[in-house]
Amino acid sequence: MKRLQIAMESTTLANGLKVVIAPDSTAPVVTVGVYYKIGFRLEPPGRSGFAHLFEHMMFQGSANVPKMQHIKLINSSGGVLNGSTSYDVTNYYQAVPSNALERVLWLEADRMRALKVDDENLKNQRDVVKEEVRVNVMNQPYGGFPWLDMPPVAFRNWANAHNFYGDFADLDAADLTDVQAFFNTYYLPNNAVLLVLGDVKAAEGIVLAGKYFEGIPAGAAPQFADPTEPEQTEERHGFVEEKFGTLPAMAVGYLMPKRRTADWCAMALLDQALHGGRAGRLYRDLVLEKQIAVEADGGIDDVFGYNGPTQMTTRILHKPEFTNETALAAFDLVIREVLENGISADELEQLKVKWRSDYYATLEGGRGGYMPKYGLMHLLACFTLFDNEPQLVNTILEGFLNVTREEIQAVGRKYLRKEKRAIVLRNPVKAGSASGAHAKETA
Amino acid sequence: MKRLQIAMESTTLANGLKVVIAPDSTAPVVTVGVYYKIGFRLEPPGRSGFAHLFEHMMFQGSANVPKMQHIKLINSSGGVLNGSTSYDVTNYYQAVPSNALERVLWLEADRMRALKVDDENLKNQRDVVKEEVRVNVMNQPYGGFPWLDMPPVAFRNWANAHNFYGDFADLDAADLTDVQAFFNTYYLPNNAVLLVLGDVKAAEGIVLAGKYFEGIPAGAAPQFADPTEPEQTEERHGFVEEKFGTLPAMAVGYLMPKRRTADWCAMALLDQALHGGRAGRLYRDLVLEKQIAVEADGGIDDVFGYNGPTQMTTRILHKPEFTNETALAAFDLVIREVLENGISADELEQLKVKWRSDYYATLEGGRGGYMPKYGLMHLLACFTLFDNEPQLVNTILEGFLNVTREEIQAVGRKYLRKEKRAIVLRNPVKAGSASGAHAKETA
Amino acid sequence: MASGTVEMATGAPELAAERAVTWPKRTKARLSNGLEVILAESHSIPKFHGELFFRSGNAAVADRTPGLAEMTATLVRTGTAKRVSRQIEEELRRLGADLSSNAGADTSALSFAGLSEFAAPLLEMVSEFAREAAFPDAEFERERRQKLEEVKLERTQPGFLASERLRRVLFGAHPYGQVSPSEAQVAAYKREDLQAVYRESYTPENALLLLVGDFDSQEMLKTGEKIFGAWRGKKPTAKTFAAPPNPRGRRVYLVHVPGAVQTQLLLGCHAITRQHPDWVRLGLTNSLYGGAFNSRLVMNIREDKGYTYSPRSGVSALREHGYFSVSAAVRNDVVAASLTEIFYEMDKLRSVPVSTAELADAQNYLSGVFSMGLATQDGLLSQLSTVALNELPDDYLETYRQRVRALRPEDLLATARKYLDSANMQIVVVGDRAQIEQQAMLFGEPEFYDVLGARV
Amino acid sequence: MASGTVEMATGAPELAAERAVTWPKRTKARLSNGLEVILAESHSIPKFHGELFFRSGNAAVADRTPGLAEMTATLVRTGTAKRVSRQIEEELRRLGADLSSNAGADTSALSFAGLSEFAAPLLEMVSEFAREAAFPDAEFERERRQKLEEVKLERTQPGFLASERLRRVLFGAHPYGQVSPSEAQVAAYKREDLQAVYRESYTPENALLLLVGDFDSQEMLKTGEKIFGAWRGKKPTAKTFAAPPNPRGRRVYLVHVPGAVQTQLLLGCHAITRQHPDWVRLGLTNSLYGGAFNSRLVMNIREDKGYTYSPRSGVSALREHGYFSVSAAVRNDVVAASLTEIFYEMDKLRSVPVSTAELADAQNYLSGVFSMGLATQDGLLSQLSTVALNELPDDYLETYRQRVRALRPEDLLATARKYLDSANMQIVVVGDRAQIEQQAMLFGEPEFYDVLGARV
Repeated sequence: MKRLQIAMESTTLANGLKVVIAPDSTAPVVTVGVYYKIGFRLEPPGRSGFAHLFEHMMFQGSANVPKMQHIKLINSSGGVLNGSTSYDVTNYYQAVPSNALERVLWLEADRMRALKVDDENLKNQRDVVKEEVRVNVMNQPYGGFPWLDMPPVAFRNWANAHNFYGDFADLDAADLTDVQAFFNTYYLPNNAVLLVLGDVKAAEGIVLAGKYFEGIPAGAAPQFADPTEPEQTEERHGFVEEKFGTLPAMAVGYLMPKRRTADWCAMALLDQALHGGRAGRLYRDLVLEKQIAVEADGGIDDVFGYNGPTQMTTRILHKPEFTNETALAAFDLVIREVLENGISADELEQLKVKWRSDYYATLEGGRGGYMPKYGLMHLLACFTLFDNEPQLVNTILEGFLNVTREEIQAVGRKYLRKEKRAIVLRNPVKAGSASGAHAKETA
Repeated sequence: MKRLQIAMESTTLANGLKVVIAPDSTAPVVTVGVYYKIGFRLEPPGRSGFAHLFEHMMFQGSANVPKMQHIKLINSSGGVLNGSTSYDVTNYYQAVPSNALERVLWLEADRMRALKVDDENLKNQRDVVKEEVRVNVMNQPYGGFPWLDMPPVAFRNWANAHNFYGDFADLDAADLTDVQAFFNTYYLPNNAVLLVLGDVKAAEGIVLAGKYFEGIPAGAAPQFADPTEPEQTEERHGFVEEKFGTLPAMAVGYLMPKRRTADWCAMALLDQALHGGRAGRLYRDLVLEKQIAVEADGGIDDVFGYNGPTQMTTRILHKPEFTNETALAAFDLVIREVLENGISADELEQLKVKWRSDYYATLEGGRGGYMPKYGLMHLLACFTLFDNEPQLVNTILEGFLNVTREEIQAVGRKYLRKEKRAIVLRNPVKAGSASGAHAKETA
Repeated sequence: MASGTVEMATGAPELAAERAVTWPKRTKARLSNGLEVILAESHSIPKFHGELFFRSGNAAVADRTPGLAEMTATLVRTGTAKRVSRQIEEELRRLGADLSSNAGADTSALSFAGLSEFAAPLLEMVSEFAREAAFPDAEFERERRQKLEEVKLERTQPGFLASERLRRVLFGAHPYGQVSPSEAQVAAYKREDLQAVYRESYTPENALLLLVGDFDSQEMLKTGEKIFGAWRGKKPTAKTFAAPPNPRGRRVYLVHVPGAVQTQLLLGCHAITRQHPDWVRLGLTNSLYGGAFNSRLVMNIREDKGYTYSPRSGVSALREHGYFSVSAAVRNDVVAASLTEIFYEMDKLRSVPVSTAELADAQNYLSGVFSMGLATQDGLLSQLSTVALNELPDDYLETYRQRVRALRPEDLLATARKYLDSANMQIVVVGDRAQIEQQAMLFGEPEFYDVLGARV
Repeated sequence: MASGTVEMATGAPELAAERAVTWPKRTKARLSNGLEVILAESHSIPKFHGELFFRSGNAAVADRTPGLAEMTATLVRTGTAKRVSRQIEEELRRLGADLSSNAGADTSALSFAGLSEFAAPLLEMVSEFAREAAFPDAEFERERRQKLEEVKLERTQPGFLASERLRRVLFGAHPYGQVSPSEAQVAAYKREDLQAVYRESYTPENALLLLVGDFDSQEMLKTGEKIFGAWRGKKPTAKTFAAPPNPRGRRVYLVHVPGAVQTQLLLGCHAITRQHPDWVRLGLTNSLYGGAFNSRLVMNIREDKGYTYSPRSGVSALREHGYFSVSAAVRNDVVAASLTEIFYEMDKLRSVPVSTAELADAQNYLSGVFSMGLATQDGLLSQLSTVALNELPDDYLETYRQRVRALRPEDLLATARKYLDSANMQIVVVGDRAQIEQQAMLFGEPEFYDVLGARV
């Protein structure tokens, strides 16, 4: 069995900025990322969607980089860039020909040091974000399902339960004071990690990181709100109207163990047993064999990168001739089968090979090939920010490959329980019924 | 005989800025002008066209008024504006509803205090000026004839003889240093007059002038180059090619007496005898009677506003079946008739009535009615800058109304002499001949 | 990409309270012979300005030959039953007067100004031109030859060539379609034809006398009755014309001027007459588009890009039809660039409602310059003649500002969509074909013309 | 009016010297049975990626029914002579492999990736799908029903509705004109038809095997010969199709989606195939226009105006034809405003040569992202397949950057004029008719469609 070993070097600058360099000269391309340990889970109350809106603002100008120039400088270097917001981190990244490395570091440092944005930028990006929400959620069949529909049903703590894309009223209420305060609180070198991957020498990367970033002053360590959920003791239910699609949809989410606990690796493999493509039990049973569902997918979102209450979520679109109850009963049967009989040694072996293969793919690429080493960057960032241990990228696989059949059955029985799950139904609007789709819990 | 009396008040601020207020509440409109005593006659050598280009720059931004905002603030007040460059003065003016008076004064003061322009503005206005030259001169039949064609033939001092619109090479050579130097040298309160005419109280006008302008520091009195011409002792000739028109054209210019000398009033009336419309002798003879010419017009340009060597110029477009010589001979006959026989008492009386009538029209309007009191503004400005005597506007008419037949004949004999004139022929390009029209003197 | 921010001036004083605009009272009367008279007093200078209009111009007699009314007007002041040309010109000078006579498409007019003290004798002369023009043979012959030179000369002017072509494109065989006679047409003018036009058109029932200036209206009315009262004549029969074409789709008409160092652009489409209820809103829309120095088009292609010195848009209203047009004389290498911006600014006005701030600025502008007509006698005369000739309501001047200010962004959006007809603009391009043909073709199927107006 | 100035960043480090871009050597071979094989080594991870292409897609069998090749590809992995569906899926998982099978207009393909250590068994499975697919009755029936739901579902997606309409408008009755089968067409699919397509198209002479990854090429070539060598089959006869329409003039096609809270814009016109000599310059022109984040369109309607999140332009090359298109999902009230800017940016690129600085930026961008294909196995696979399927020159990858950098502003001006066919763009607008009809009509004569694709 050939094993991939990622070369890397890491350090922490005097201002607390963590730095990870992962050299690889295969191609004259370097990927640079900065991760901040703040995601939409912890955005300010009354400011739903703010973390994501703020992410947009990070492209709108900094001390020496006027609006539009960050994008221009990266594109005109032959590179691509983007940023994204998730539950617990926000990242900014670019892949460029390696001769642009210093330029990229300078750009990232400039905006880590100071934003320079105005009301017009804010209004503009608020408009852009609204169109983003419309194109991805409000004007799409099953838009935002279930990732936006599930949290308000599943969770009780606002941190986990609110609309992460943002209510439009909350987006409109955000002002420059909020932007500056958010920046001052979370966008600190001591709350971030810089990653440089690809065509760079390790020592050179460390030196350049110091050159561009060490002058940025540290700030007070951010106080993070507690995202802990109260103990869930009953199955929760939500209903959402589907405005465009014609198939009934259903999502079932089970609360996950904490990341890097003993149960975590086993749950990840069990997730693959259930959701692993056409060989996964749910697709095989609901789509291929019983032919109740048209789609059945899902799983644990970002298994290495979450840092708070999270679910493993199954998403099912089923044929209209079956009721939600029939679909759910079929789903329950699949779950019960695992809990009762566990999985075979052969199945476990398959899962481990596939897991390893997928892990390698993640390390090489990610984000559809236009952003080399995105996956490696993400793992290194999460292992650094949450575990202070970037080397985990080379060792963490072992834990998954050592999972036993017994452990899988045990975590199944422990976590896949009705009182630990939430179900959201998203059924097509009937003719004549009022529109206006919002997730509400009824029980 | 009803006589028009212009009410006015004038003062000089501590910084040397002269101020003239001419109140008239007929309409709720106020005309505000600022005249600087610098025209294209005295623009820097090697910078032909600079005074006019500079005039454009005065709309391109000042300390508190970014590019485009002067125009916007005037138009959006309900007003109109413009500026113009002539031989000896450059003016900036606006007519606005009188409720915008303070705004206009603030704008004029801001740009008198400090220009704020950049290379891009300069390049932009250079392009605009080139199109102005093309639309008015290079792409028009008889464009710039004779006002641009005559000076290089008639004069020997570069101040009077150069291309006032500017050679394109000279325009291209002008840089921001030139702009700033020109501004510093000539655009001083002690080299300017502020005029406020129309719906304003005299006392209020004086107070507001002080409020907005007295803080602008005076500068060293500009040293003006000497525009004196060497004595002209022979008829001068020039030839220019006409690229588009099909009629031969001819201009004849005679050197004028100095302004406000004894001969000046008589020459002005003689000019009217010759060029006064369809009743003028040249039109009547050449166009109506002999029918040699299609157009015959001209005269003294800006009789109240010149301050250096100037001509009375006749412009003739004649039918192709007549030679230049025939046309010139007919012209000479008209001149000889005046010199030999003078003008009748009846003709002189007509000229004086018409002069008075025209003078009133000038005081009321000018510039085609969209700019009330432009004419009055111009006279007050010139009488202030050149004579330090704005009240002349109410008294100067007398001098013209007192001219005698004898004086007219005498000035004719003194000034309308071949050795004091210059002739420019602008004949259509013959088929096959090279293009490229430039005035050149041959004798 | 230009950033969307516009720098604003800092510290400019706010506007003070507006002073009321009071238009002078007009005295309207009809003389015993049917002549309509409108008087307004303005005592700013001891002069007066006047116009005697006839409601027939070149269009009314275009079925005979183009430009006939204009030629008639030219001759009217060259000789009367009482005076020859030289006497006329000297007499006018003796009265301190200016006088011109001319004809447009819809009207013929005698325009004059003079000293108040000589008002009566000047009006006498005007009356003489209106009633007793003699059309002397020699004068006719000279003016005909003069006109021949003029129609040759105008073909060397890019502006003329552009408007000649646009009018032909928009109005075709309608009399409005030919702005000037050809040489052959001028050569064929006959004195008798002018006299016939004069007899038909120069009648009190067909006329309107407008006087503005330093006089007492009641006295002036009496003087008018005395001078014009005995004049007699019927209104000529009205002509009707077939509707002009309404060209669909953009087309390019390139008038080739060899050696032109600049290109004259003129774009146009059909619009409305002054009487149309949309007139005011179209005026405001136009002033936002390209009708003011501060307008979008001027700020764009002059102040921002330096393509041209003199871009402008306007609405031309003739009696029966109107058209919207955009003009600019541009550098040869930015013909396509300029057209792109011209259409862009049009499309933007058709797509995005103006901000209330920009609207207020434009409203201020339009009502401000409108009121400037108060300040001079000829400005006032021009306003009064617009109202009278277009038969606008009596309170037109008094209510204009209010109607301008009542307009909302959505009114302008609708107006731009209706009249700034981007997709159907006819594009006239006058310049050196070799330098501009490729650029012009980007905007529509081209037709080519020479300076004589012939398609090549 | 936006001022023409753009603020620049101050102090950004200059680019260092470029590192050479070295594309890996490719091993090209033809197996004894005619199968073309292209291999390239890439040792970044212990995996490999591959595609087995067949040079026949839905177009080749569109005369039978739309989507037939796609349905055939779907069935190919559901059962073979040796294995049923469940065995197949488990076996793939056992090899750590991903595999998909699908068909576009011009090709059918099996795409796969797996661990290098299991390369041979994965290729065995690929070979089994290519040679021994069994088309089990039950699987066919399920997939047919599944497809029925899918074609219903896609009609609720604005993006699908837009591209369906544009393709119909640009290609009419040509097979490229229908992007997806109707419900009735799916309902009428027959297992025998799929088998016929399989027999004709899935042959070694019609195929191309591409492999990129962590292997030794010579060893892999031997493995390939061993696994695929005995496979036999002829190239199917080529089909020809009548030329598609080339619509002239702008027209608007409004697909009414009741209640849509956003409007999907999609504009397009005919362009070129990958083989056309203008391909590179059109690519560069497109990246300046709307093909990059830093492009003019994105900077304009996203970063400057905030009309949209995701504007984009692109050139889509099919085997026989290509088209240029622009898309953006915009706020309902800025449909007209967005179209105005879309056309303006197009017209500007057609009118004004780009500056050398902007050109250099775009050249850097295009050559930079092109070279990024080096960094991952699937990126490299994608570049190689583009070259091979389009029969581009062998040195295409190596010379691409040089060809991009050789282009001059005048090349881009000419290219924009030729292909960014502003006057003939077809405009598809998908949204709520009541909210957008007036705006859309400003840009052309409208036709209306419902979500089923029927004209209403």
